[in-house]
Order: sequence, then structure tokens, then C-alpha cells
Amino acid sequence: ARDSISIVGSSTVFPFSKVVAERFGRATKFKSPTVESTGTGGGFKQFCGGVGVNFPDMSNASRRIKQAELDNCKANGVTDIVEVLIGYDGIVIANSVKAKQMKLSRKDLFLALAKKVPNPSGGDTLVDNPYKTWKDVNPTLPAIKIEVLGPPPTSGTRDAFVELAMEGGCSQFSFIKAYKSSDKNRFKEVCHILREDGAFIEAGENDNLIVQKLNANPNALGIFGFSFLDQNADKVQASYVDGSLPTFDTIADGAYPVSRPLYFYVKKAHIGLIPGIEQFLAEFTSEKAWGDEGYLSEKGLIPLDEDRRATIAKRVKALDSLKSL
Amino acid sequence: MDISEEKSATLIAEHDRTEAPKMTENTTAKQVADMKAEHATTVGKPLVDNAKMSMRGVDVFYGDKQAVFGVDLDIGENEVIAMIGPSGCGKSTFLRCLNRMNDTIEICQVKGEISLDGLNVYDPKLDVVPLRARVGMVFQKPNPFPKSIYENVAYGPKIHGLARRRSEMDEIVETSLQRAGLWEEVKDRLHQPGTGLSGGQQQRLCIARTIAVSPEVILMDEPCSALDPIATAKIEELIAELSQNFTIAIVTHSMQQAARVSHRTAYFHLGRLIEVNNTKKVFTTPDHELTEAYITGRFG
Amino acid sequence: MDISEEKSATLIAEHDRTEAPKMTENTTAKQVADMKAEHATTVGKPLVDNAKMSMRGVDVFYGDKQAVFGVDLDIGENEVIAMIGPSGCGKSTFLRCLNRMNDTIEICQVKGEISLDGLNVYDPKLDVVPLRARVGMVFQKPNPFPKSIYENVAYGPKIHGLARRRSEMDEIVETSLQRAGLWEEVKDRLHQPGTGLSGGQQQRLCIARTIAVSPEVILMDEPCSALDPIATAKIEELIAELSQNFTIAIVTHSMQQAARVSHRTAYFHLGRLIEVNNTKKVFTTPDHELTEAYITGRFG
Amino acid sequence: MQALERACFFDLNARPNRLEYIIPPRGFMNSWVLIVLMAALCATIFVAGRSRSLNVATGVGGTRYLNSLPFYYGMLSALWAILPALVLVTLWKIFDGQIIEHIVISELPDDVVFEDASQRGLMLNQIYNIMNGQLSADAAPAYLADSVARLQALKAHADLLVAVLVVMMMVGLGGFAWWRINPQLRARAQVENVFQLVLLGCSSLAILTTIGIVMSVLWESLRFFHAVPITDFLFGLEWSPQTAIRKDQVAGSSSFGAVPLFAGTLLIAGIAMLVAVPTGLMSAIYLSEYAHKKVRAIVKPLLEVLAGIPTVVYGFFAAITVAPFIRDTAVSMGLDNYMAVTSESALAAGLVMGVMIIPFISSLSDDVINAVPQSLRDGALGLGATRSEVIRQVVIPAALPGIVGGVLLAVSRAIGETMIVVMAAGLAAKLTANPLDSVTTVTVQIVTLLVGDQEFDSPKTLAAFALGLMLFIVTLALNYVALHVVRKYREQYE
Amino acid sequence: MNSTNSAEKPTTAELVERSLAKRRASEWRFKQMGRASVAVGIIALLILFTQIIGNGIGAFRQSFIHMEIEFDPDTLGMTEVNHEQLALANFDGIVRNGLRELFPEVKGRREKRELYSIASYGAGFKLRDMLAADPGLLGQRVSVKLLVDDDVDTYVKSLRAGDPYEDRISEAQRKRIDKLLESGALKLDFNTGFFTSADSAEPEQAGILGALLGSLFTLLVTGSLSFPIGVAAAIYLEEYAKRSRLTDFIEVNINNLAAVPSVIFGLLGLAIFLNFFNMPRSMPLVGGLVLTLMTLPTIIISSRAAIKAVPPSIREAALGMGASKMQMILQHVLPLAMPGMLTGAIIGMAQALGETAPLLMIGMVAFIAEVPAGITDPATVLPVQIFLWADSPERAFVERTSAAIMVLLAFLITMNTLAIWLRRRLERRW
Ligand SMILES: Nc1ncnc2c1ncn2[C@@H]1O[C@H](COP(=O)(O)OP(=O)(O)OP(=O)(O)O)[C@@H](O)[C@H]1O
Ligand SMILES: Nc1ncnc2c1ncn2[C@@H]1O[C@H](COP(=O)(O)OP(=O)(O)OP(=O)(O)O)[C@@H](O)[C@H]1O
Ligand SMILES: [Mg+2]
Ligand SMILES: [Mg+2]
Ligand SMILES: O=P([O-])([O-])[O-]
Repeated sequence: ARDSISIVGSSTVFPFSKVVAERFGRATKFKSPTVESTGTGGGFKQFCGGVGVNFPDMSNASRRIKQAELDNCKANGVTDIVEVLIGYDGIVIANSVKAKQMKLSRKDLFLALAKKVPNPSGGDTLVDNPYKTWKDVNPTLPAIKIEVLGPPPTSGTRDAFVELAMEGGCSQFSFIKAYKSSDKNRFKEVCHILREDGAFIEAGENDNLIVQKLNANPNALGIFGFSFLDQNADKVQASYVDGSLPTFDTIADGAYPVSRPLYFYVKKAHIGLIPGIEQFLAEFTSEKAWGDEGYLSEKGLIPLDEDRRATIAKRVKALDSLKSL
Repeated sequence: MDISEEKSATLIAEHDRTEAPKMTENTTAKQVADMKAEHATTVGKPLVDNAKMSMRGVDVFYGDKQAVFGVDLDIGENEVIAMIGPSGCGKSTFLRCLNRMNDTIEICQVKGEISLDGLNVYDPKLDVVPLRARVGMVFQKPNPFPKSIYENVAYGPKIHGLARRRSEMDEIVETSLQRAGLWEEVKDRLHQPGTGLSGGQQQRLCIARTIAVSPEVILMDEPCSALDPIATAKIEELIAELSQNFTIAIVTHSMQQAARVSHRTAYFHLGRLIEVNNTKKVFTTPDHELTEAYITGRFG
Repeated sequence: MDISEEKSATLIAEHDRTEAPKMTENTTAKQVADMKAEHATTVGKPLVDNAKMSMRGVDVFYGDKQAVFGVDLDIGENEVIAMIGPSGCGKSTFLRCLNRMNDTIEICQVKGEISLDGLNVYDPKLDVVPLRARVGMVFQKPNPFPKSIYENVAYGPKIHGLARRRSEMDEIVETSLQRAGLWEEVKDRLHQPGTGLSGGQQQRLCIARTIAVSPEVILMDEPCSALDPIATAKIEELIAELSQNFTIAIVTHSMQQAARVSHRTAYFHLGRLIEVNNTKKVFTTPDHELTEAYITGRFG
Repeated sequence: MQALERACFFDLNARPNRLEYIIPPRGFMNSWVLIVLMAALCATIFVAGRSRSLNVATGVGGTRYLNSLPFYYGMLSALWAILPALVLVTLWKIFDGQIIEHIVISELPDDVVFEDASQRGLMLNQIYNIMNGQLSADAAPAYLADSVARLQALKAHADLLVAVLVVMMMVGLGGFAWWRINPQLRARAQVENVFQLVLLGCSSLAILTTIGIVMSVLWESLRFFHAVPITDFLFGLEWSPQTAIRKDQVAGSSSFGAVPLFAGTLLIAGIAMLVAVPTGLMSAIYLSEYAHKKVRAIVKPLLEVLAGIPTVVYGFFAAITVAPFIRDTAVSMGLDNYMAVTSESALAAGLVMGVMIIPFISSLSDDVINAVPQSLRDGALGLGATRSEVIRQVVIPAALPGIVGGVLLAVSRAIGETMIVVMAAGLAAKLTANPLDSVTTVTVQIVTLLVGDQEFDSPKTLAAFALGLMLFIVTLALNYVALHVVRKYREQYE
Repeated sequence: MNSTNSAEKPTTAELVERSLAKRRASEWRFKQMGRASVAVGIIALLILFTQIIGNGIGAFRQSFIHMEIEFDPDTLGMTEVNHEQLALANFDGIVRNGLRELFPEVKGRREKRELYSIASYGAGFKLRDMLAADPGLLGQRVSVKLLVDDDVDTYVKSLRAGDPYEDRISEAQRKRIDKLLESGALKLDFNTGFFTSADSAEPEQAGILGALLGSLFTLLVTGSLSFPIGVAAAIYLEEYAKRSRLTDFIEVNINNLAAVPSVIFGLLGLAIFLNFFNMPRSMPLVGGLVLTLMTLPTIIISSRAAIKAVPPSIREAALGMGASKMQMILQHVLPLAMPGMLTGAIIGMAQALGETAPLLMIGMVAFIAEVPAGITDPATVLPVQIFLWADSPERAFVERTSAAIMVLLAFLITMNTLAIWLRRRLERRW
């Protein structure tokens, strides 16, 4: 018989989830929940597998659940799901402190990293990305080789980066933006596909490794989560994106453009049957956990504003289930 | 023994004397002999009344190559039979058929009938273990186990449950080693590896190991090849003693030895059994010209 | 040969005759002999003028156990020396010292001086490769390589670069096999594994393999133990032929053989060299009582 | 958090104790007791069988006249007793829970109905949790308290029941076997047949595993080939799963070409083998043929540690130390003018991986080299061969099958390794033979596709299965070749 | 040969002499290559070890703060020591009081918060345990040794290394820490907690015991299954199975299984053990079973090689004595092949001990804050712990990652020692 909560899902939410799990376990009579880091999609796959002791009770996500995933849940009898938005994560573009701090725009990022870019010599056509150095992209940037270490296409962080930064950059070209309404697939293809000629380096999911690689190679930039920047301020520095640096405040108030929401989802059918789910939810949504000065912010979670916390906490208490996306 | 010491010795001396001068002709003579052997049929008295083991039409093949051709032979109860013949003529191969040791060579195939006390040795349903316990073997190349001397000898009795107590086992080991004439040399080092012995000592160890099980039939493939005359004498004495109760087939290259220890002698040539007769007869008045040629040290 | 065929043969016949009756006394007699051997010093003429190899004060130990005790001996140029003695007396051990084969046994330690043409064999700086090319060895247990018969024989010439062309090699292989008396039997199966030969064939293969290198000194440890008289005669003929140019040390248990092939004979007992003399003398009027006891088949 | 819910954290043992049935003390007949009991019985029956055979033997004139050693009679009786009992216990352990649960569920009030099995499972879980004190019974419906008590009682009785059954069965069958003992009974043959059957069972496990693997990748692979033509997959020169990332997009035919992955695998594994085979083999040779025994005793286990260092460590080492060093060296030599030189390189990954798999070759080869009989070495040494000649021409050929086994294992490990490649060679699938460039391997793609953020039935995920299947087939073919090559060159000593 | 005009023909000694220099050189090269190869392996090992030890040695020491604490019933909100009250008591409060006593000058909410953050959040739990163990402490003043926060610990350690890591700690806080260091109230001590606790989200409280036991349980399952099964399979294939297409197929299959990426074994485990047999996730038993399947080929292949290497003459000798096949195998072949088999076990188990990927699929890549007590308790294993820590943002996990690797290696070496000792005893040359 299973007597502890089982949580799966995003590796980004994992550190936050485990803090809560641990404190919850130590402070109550319940066992500490088991938290697995499976990636958002992998988490949903298990979560939506069905109702029963062999299926997890909660799934963490670094993006919102997709309709297809929701449908799958429904098909497997997981009908009542509570969605909890817990805060934000900033995706930072950083380089070694030994190098010059970069001031980038999303457009620069798009031009530097997309597989196909608008023809530099004008016209509404797309060509294979010809840029070799940052200076080619934007004359105000230094003349160093474009070398960006980032997550692979299988990662949620990559998805978020592509959606927030690249899409933001490519939308600044009106003819591409026009695709958005006319040919959505085309739009995504242009904005989402990163170059594969070596300027963008898929570096795996280990953000610490990216930090270390940046340390060893001052010319390179890296893309990773905010918590790693927070913990490694002596080694790497964030670049400005559209004029703002990623900090708690800029991410929380939306001034920093590349940030994404973090969620977890709860299977209502398990509440009351698996011990401690309600209490765990209460702990997670308590002020001392996710509040402005709560222990989650220590770990790098960027808190929601007070009002949203209040409404969400209320909804969680009432176990309002997700109706539709 | 059938043949008196005196006579056999004289005979051998003669043989030795005649050997050297004829050597130069051997090569071609041997070829002639080989050709003759190919069409030879067994002469003499291959069959006996009180057969302990009997073989009928035994053919042995290594892959495509036939090594033994249609041998019919009986080995009598409590008899010592010697098998002689030029190197490579199939003596070991034939001997190994008798307790199915050839089973271990993948390419080796045995045809014909072999029986032990009327028991078909090559019955596919037969359990070879009791067979091999009854028909023991001393191999041509001494192959002691990489274990201590004691364990080497105690192994057979152990697996066949011949000793109940440690003391019984000690006794078996000691007697066997003594009978093989090795006891004096190894009694202080019974627990050192058998592979650290000299060539001759290893050979005697293998003999001791085999007789420790007291098999009914003992097959010995050149058991004295690495032994000095004294040790050889000791083994021959052992054979004489054993033959009172057991049946022994011995392959040897020493015709003196064959003459000394055996009751009957079988002469093989190129995989064929050429002649079987009382030892005395074989060494004095062989029936087949090839046999005569061989024991007198020439061919043809 | 020093000693005429006739005489040696007679002698052996006598020996054979005397052997059997005395067997019963052997056990105790041997113990007495062993005690005597422990205090024996070498008699006869261990040293010669034109020594090819000379050994002085050779002691050999296996771990703590001493197997050879202070042997002084010369082997003359183009001489055939036979080494005889009871099983386990240290013949193989001593022989293996001469080309440093004992190096491969970890626990084996050799003391004393051994030289080949004045060259200190146990010089730590000496390269054993040319030494072993000059002093070849046939081991007591035939150990063909798990390669084809051809490759077995060609191996030595190949590593030493003795053949320039394939045809030269073919010739070396053929001659060597012929001289070892194996050619006829294997000429059709040169490319089959040497391990699939009969015991005697393997032994001859090992001899062929050794002589293919034409070493100056050949050490043979019971080269004929698995051979029938004809094959033995062939090998003895080979030895006689080789001794015209080469030096040969042969360990044998057959005193007849020692008498037939060797010029000098060394008798070992319990690790001590008891007597060295002309073969004729050893087999007719040995100086040492132990030698006499041994060759007449008794002890004490 | 509400105060009421904060029961005491370290008092988990305080369990509700409202039981209506009389039950034996908890855990009385738990598995350990049962195991010990079975072992003891088995031993007793062995001894009984053995001594009976001895008794029987005295009747016929000593153990010589028994068909087999007394040991085998004992063994046979013990096998008769233990094997069926083991089967029973195993079956019981698999099914008893289900039976008991079924009883408990069936005794629930009629108005409790389940829509499906999972709800039933949850209800059971709840009952278990109440039983263990993990859930408070107060919040649950009243009838659950009865179920809890029933469950507890049933469990205890069931344990007792199985124990009794097992004992009876062992005594019965063991007794039967014991009774059957007579001098003609072919006890040894029967014991050996069991032995052989067990061995056969063990080796067929490998086949079952293979079948299992094929089954677990085949279905998904077929679905993948439904979406992507198999020829595109096999012969396509471009691997770029990002273009096929979305469900709404028709999988770009050009983006699932497996050729670059296989090329990358080949390149990295090749480099690794170039490092590992010579080093491993030479180490094995040095250790077994040249080095002093003491040196060998220390160095061999030390090298074996290399195989046990977690791959993350190698990964960091390759990515942070080796790869930048290689790049800097290449750049300082001016190689970047002729070819791509990146900070992620196949060379770095291959080199480090090579070091990791050294022990696979060194240790296994060392063992088989050591097992070559000394007489073979003596034969060659006696002819005047140098040690290296002996090793190369006699020892190695004789030890070849074992060495090849080690090499195969090493290749396998190189093909299967992910962490080092991800960290040091990157994830970009490039079709290149340039070791200074970044490449990726099949296994790496499988792992990233499987564990990444994914939709479960996009071609991207399915591609992992197809890759797995392909890899399986390719290595199978290579192994067939290897088998025949080894057969051809095998030299059997003695 | 000397048959014809031997005068012209050079003697063997001369011929040998001609190529001797070359052969000697090649011999020398060969030996040096052997030396170099061993050196490569050893040097690689040394480099890795120095790196690991250099990075990880720090984790075995940990900063503690020694301070006076008053178990003040008012602050705690307790009247007597019982379970209910213990659970509700405000132990953080008395820790804070203690800290404030050390720095009475600290005013203001923000500054106080900063001050409080010196102590680890686990400090309160420690005091709770103390009080539970000795209820007489209520109302007493005692001096205690408490864990400090990981940031402070990192800072303290970086100070000693001479390159202070200041970014995560404010100027004022640094002053306070310096003061504490000077007064000796804050100092480094042996980190017992690392060996006695399970994983934690807070680096200063994270320990390796949970993963260590997880590995132990997993490998117990693996070792007790894969070695006997592997050896048995090898024996069957080498000694019983007749050469046939079928056995060829089995042989190739086993070799091939060795080349199957380990993550696929995870898929298999997922399909069989979790989906078919309905076993729970994160269980050492399942992990052990999956790793058994994964290590089997390694053990089978090496065992077969070892069995093949046993000379046939030994088998003949045994069979000739009337040993049955089983006796021959168990009494002769197996003892002689055992060293090689043990090597397979050593390598296979080392691989199993270091494997992460297949465990990913069966839920062992998880945060489990409790120490497992058996093979059915949720657990993680050492390499997974290393993998998770290596991927954690907290700086203090860097050294813990290396320390965990050291623990893994120690585990590996201990595990292997037995096998190696056995192997050395069984080795012989014949
Ligand atoms: N490897 C070894 N380890 C320990 N002792 C050994 C070893 N080889 C030989 N001996 C011992 O050294 C002594 C001499 O052995 P050696 O092989 O030289 O005898 P031998 O004269 O050749 O006898 P044989 O005629 O039986 O071959 C014997 O007592 C033997 O047991
Ligand atoms: N394993 C084998 N594979 C192939 N041929 C073999 C094998 N063993 C023996 N032979 C061949 O079979 C024939 C008979 O061999 P066998 O060993 O029986 O001879 P033998 O009479 O014992 O000779 P020897 O006196 O030399 O031991 C020989 O030609 C030999 O080459
Ligand atoms: Mg033979
Ligand atoms: Mg000898
Ligand atoms: O694990 P992620 O889905 O957050 O990348």
C-alpha cells in the first residue's frame, strides 16, 4: 500500500517541490512525498495514465498543461485536476564574468540563433543564417563569435526560450509576424527552429555544466534557469535582454521578457485516499513557503504577487478543478 | 604371466640387436607395410569365452578421417591385454572408446558395438558415470588436477563414496600411492599441488588416482612412459597384482613390457587390428607377417 | 657411438633379466640408496677438455625445497650425454637450467655457474633469446602449439629469420618432419592442428620443431617416451646424425637407449650427480655403487 | 496548517487498535519465519534421505551397491520437498494479496460500487493506510473500519495457512521421495537433470530478455515508421528532431535521418576503442606476463575502479578539462582553418570513454591470458622466442575468444554510454568524420528523446524506439560477424 | 640445414644474431607499451581521484555555530513536554532568540531576517529532538552546536580557500560571520550528518545514507541474482548446449544484449515490472531486477570466456575418474574459471553501481527524504544522487557531489575487495 504522496514532472520545479516535500515530511506525521524529476511531458504522461495507487498524485510542470495532455488525462479517467500556479522562472542568457556583459535584444537573439533569418540585404525573404559574430548581428555588440550553449529540443526550457525570446524577436519583422495569422506553421517554423551549424550548441540538461563551460570559455553565452544565475553570481553574469537584467523584481513584474510560469497539478481523485495531499497543498501555498520572503524564494522561485497568491490559495483550498485551458 | 621372464628377456635382447641395422630400410619398408595393413584382417584369437569386455566392428572417425577400422576383440575376465603398434596407429583412440572417453572429443564418432559384461557401452541411455567408475583410465599424457596430491588421489573415492571417514580416505590415499610407488616421494608433501611434481611422479600420481577407485577394468595408456626401470617394475608388479581381480588393457611401446605383463597381446597397424594372440605366441611365432615385422623391428 | 651395438644390447638383456627378481626388496633398498645418495660426491669424469657447456656447483630450489645439489658437469663439443636416474631425481630440473627454462617457474631458483662456450648463461644481463636459439629443448610432456602442424615447425625458423622465402620455409618444415620421422604420417594434413595428433606424433612434432632451428646444443627430455621402437630408432638415428655437428643432452629412462645413443652418461640420484663416465664404462663397470645398483636394477 | 492535523511526527508507531477479530501477533508468520522454516525442513529431509539411503545400503552390502551416493538421495528428497513448495510460495505471494483483497472488497456494503479497478485499488489503499495508521479512520466511512479489521485478520490467517500448507506439502512430498529411496533409484541422474534444467532456465532468461526488449520497442517503432517512411529513417542524412517537434507539423522527412547518428556512434565508439583496445590489451599483457605478482595484485583492481566511476564524473572531466584542452590545442596548431574545431568534440568524448572501458578489456583479457597453460609458453620460449613473440604469437591466439569477449563488452559499453557524450560531444547530429567536431550518438538521442519534455506519441518520442530497434539490429548483425570471425581464428589448446 | 655445403651456410647463432637487435628493440618497445598502457590507466585514475577528492573533501567538514540557547517555555509555547506540544512548539523562535543575543545591535525586520538566516532551518528540528530526548531541558539554558545555512558554510569555506564567495551574503552579514569566526563560535567540524541522513533540499542537511542504503539494497538484489544466473547460463552454454544454430543464436543474442543501451533496459523494466506486475515506482527491488537484466550479459560473457579457458585435459581427467558432468563442472571447471567469473562480476557490479539511465525509467531518479529500510521502500541510489546533486543550483551541492562520488567509490572498492580477494585466492597457472 502506498502511504506517501508521489510527485512527478518538471526538472525546473523539482528543486522547489522537494523543499516543500522535505519540510512537509519533517513537520507532520506524514511521510515525505517522493518527488521524481521526469520532465514536464514525462510527468504528464504518467500523471494522466490513470487513477490508482500506481499513478502519481501530482505532476509538476514548467509550462501549462497542453490540450492533448488534458485529453489524454480524460481518456484515462483522470477527470478532476487542480491546477496550481506557483510562481515564475526566468530564463537567463549569461556569460562568464571574465567577459564583457552583453546588452541584447530579443531581435538580436533571433538573428543570432535562428536557422533562417530575413535576408540581411533586404527584402522579405529568408536565408540560412549567415551571421558569424555578434557584431554581424548588431554593430553595437562585440565582434566575438556567436557561440551559445543551450538546452536540447527535448527540454521544456528550450521550448520556453524559443517561445519567449525567439518568437518575441522574430515578431519584430513584420512579414514574419504576418505569418502568424496567415500560416501559423510557417511562423513557428521560422521562429522556433534554431540553427544547427554549430553556433548554437545543444549542451544537455545539466545547467551546472553550462555554467562551468561558460567559465572555461569566456566567448560563449549560455541559456539556463534563473536559480543557477542566483547561485553562481561569482562565475557568470546575466545579459540584458531588451534593456532589463533578470532579477527577482524584473521577472516578477514582467519587465524581464524571458520568464515563464511554473505549475503543479493535483489529481483530485486521490485526495483523502492517499494520506496528506491536502496538507501538502496547504504547506505549498502557505505564505512561509511561496511568499515574498518564503523559503521557496530562497531557492530561486520568483513569487507571484500577493493578490494572485491569495486567490490561488483560496482556489486550492476549495479544490477547484481545471475546467478547460 | 604366460611367458617366462627368461624367454621374454632373451627375445627382447634379440630384438634390440636386430633393430639398428635395419633402420635404413624402414621408410620404404614401412610404406609397404602400411599398404599391406590396409587390406589386413585380424588373425589369431580375438575372441575369448569369458569376455569381460567385447568389441565388435568398432570404427572410429575423427571428422571425416577414420582412425580405427572394424575392430573385433574380446578382453577376458582378469586378463591383462597389451596393445602394441606403431605410433599413430589408433591404440589410444581404441582404448578411449572402451569407457567412452571419446565422447569428449566433439569431432570423434564411434560406430560398432562395445559391451561390458553384456552391457552395451554405447547405449545412448546408458549413464556413463558408473561405466567410468567400473572402467578406469590412465591417460597417455599425465593430467593431474591442479589440486593437492592428496585431493588428486582422494577425488575418485570421494565422488563414488568409497570412504566414510577421513581416516578411511587417508588409508585409501596412502595405499594407492604406495601401490603406485609414489608414497615415499610425496608423503611429506601430500598437500602440495600435484602439478608441481616431476613428469614421472605425475604419471604415477595418475595411476594412483585411478586405482584408488578399484575399477573392474583399468585402461592404461602407456603408464610407464616417463618412468625409470625401478618405478616401471613397481608398476608392472602392481599390474600383476591387480590382474588377480581386475581386467587390464595396457597400451605400451615397450615390447619387453608387453611381454612381461600381459597374457594376450593385440597388434594394431594403421587403425586395423592385425593380430591378437597369447603374448608368448605373438612374441615368438606371430601369425601375421606384419606383426612379425614389427616385433622384429622391421617392416615387410 | 662409443659402445658397440652388440655389447650394449647384451648388457641390457642381462639387466632385464636381473630386474624382476629383485623387485621385492626395492622399497627398503631404495631407502638405503637414498640415504647414501645424500652424502655422495660425484665420481667419474664430470669434466672434459673441449667443453661446450660447463656447469659448476649448480643448486636448484623450488621454493624452500632443493631439487638439485651442487652439480659439476661438462658437456663436450659434439657429444651426446645421457642423463639417467630414478624418477623425480632432478634430471628435468637440471636440464631445464641449461637454457634457463627454469626462469619461467616462479618459485624456482638456480645457483651456481653454467656457461656455454665460456658465456655465463646466468648472467643477469644475458639475453636469453639467442641462448635458447643456440640451446634448444624438447620437453618431457609434448606441448605442441594450438596451431597447424606446419606452423608448429615453422615457428622457430620464422621468429629467428632462418628462412627468407616461403619455399625455404617449406623445405625446412619438410626436412625437419622427415628427420623426426613424422613426415609420412602428416604430409597430407600439414594444415591441421598439431593438437589433434596422437601422443607419439605430438612428441615427434616437438622434436621436429626444435631441430628446425638447428640449435648448437639440443636438450631432450625423454624424447622417445611415447614412441614405438621403430620411431624410437628413427629418433636415435637422428641423434647420431645430429651429434656430428651438435651437442646433445638427453634424459632417458631407457638404459638401453642411453647405452645406444650416448657417449657419456651421467647418473643422478636425489638431486645429486652421482657418477659421470663414458657410457661404456657406466654400463659395464660403474665406479659408484649407487650407479651399479641402479643399472642392475636394484638398490644398496 | 491546522493544529489538529499536526499529529506527532515521531510517533508513527501509535496505531489505532480497535480490532474485533482475534488475530495472531502481527508478523508471526512473516516471510522470514517461513523462509527459515522451509530451509530447516529442507535440511532435515536431506539428512533423512541421506541416512535412509545409508540404511538401505547396508541391506545390499554397502554404499558401493547404491546407484548413487547417499548425498544424492538426500538431495533428491530435499528437491522433491523444496521445489514444489517454492512454486507454491511464489504463487501464493503473487496472488494472496489479490485473493484477500477480493474477499475484503466483496464484503463491503452493497451500496459501495466501483466504476473501475483503479477506484477499487484506491479504496484498498485507503484500507491499508488506515490499517497502518497512516490515515485517520475518523474521516473514513464507518464500514471501512470493519474492512480494516477483516483485512488484518485475513492477512494473519493467510500467512498461517500458507505456512501450514507449505509444511504439509514439504513433509508429504519429501516423505514420498524418502519412501521411494531404494538402491536402484537413479538419484544422481535425477538431481543432475534438475541441475541441467535450472541451467537451461537461466540461459533462456537471456532469450526472454531479448524478446522482452524487442517487444517493448517494436510496437512503438512500427508506429514511428507509420509516420516516417522507413527509407527516410534509414538513409536520411539529417537528424533534427526540433523540426518535427510539434504535432501539428507533418514530420519533416529530412529530419529523421538516422545516418548521422550511426556515423557519430561509430566515430565516438571508434575513438574509444582506439584508446581502450591497445591500452587495455597491453595492460593485461603487462600485468599478466611482465609485472610482478604484487604489482598485478594492486594494479588490476585499481584499473577495475575505472569501470565503476560514475559516468557523470567522466562527463564533467571530458567537458571541462579535456574538450577545451583539445580545442585550444587544435586552434593553436591552426587546425581551425581547415576544419571545424569546436569545444564539444567527438575526440574528447571518445578519449575519456576509452579510459572508462579500459578495464573491460584489461581485466577480462588478463584472466584468460593467465589461464593459458604455461606449457605453451614454455614451448615457444624454449625455441628462443622473446617474451613479446610468445605473447603475440602463442598466448594471444590461444586466449583470443576471451579477449574478443572483453572487446565486445567494451564496444557494447561504448555504444551504450550517454552521459559522457551528452556532456562532452554535444547533442548536435552532424554527419562528419572530423573528430574535432561535435557529434552525437544513437544512445544519447534515445535517452534525450525518452526523458525530455515530450508528448508521448509525437514522432519525436517514437523515434527513440525506432532508434533502439535499429541499434539492436545493427549490433546483432555485427555480433554475428564477430562470432564467425572468432570461430575462424580460434585456437584450442591441448 | 647442414646437409649440403654447410661451410657457406651461416649457423643458426649467426642468423639469430642478425635480427637480434631488431627483436630486442621490439621486445623493449612491447614491454614499454605495456608499461605505458598501465600508466595511462593509473594516471587517468589518479587525475580523476585528485579532482574528486580535491572537490569533495570539503564536504566532510561543515560549519557549526556554537551558541547558548534557552528552552524558554514562553517562546516555545509549551507547558510540558509531550508529543502534541513538541509538534507545535516554536523551536525556530528560540534559535532566533539565541542569535539575537549574539548580535543585540541588529534592528529592523530585514536585517533580523538576514541574521536568522545564519542558522540552518534544520536547527529547530535538532532542538526539538534534544528536548524530546531530555524533557528536563525545558526552561534550561544550554550551549548547543547547530548547523549553519549552506550559504554561510560556503562563504566560510571559501574564506579559508582564500577566494571568498561573497555574492550571496551581504556586507553586514559577512561582518557578523567574521566576528563569529573570530570568537570561535562558528567553526568547521566533521560532518557526521552527511553519513547519517538522507537527501535534503538543503545542502547543509543533505546526507548520503539514503542513497547508500538504496544502492546497497539494489545491488544486493542484483548481485544475488545476476551472478548465479549468469554463471549458470554460461555453464549451460559452454558445457551442455550442443553446437547448433540455436546456441549460436543464443550466444549472439547475449553478446547483443550487452550492446543494448542501458536506458532500454529501463524501458523493459517499466513494461514488465511496473506495468505488467504492477510493482511500485522507486523501489530498490525493481531497480535491482532491471540492473540484473543489464549486468547478465557482462557476467555471462566473461564467465564463458573463463570456462573456455579451462584446458580440456582437466575435464578429461575428471570424466575419466567417473565424475559426472555436474561433478566435473562444479568441482573442476568452476573453481578454475572462478577468477574470470569474478572479474565479470566485479565489472558488471561496478557498472550496475554506476548506472543512472535505466533507473530513470522506473522512478528511482527521485527526491526521497527518508532512509530506506528494505528493498521495498522507496529509495534512490548513489549515482542518481550524484546526478541529482550535480544538477542542483545550490553551490554547496558541488562539493557534496564530489563527496558522494567518493562514497560511491568507497562502496565500490569495498564491494570489490571481497571479490578481488577471492579471485586472488583462486588464481593459478597450470
Ligand atoms: N614446479 C615444481 N614445483 C615444486 N617442485 C617441483 C617442481 N617441478 C619438480 N619438482 C620437484 O623437484 C624434484 C625433481 O623434479 P624433476 O622434474 O627434475 O625430476 P625428473 O628427474 O625429471 O623426474 P622424472 O623422470 O619423473 O621426470 C622432484 O621431487 C619434483 O617433485
Ligand atoms: N583429436 C584428434 N583429431 C584428429 N585426429 C586425431 C585426433 N586424435 C588422434 N588423431 C589421429 O588418429 C590417429 C590415431 O591416433 P591415436 O592417438 O589413437 O594413436 P596412438 O596409437 O595412440 O599413437 P601414439 O602411440 O603415438 O600415442 C592418428 O593418425 C592421429 O593423428
Ligand atoms: Mg596414444
Ligand atoms: Mg622429468
Ligand atoms: O524538466 P522541464 O520540463 O522543466 O524542462
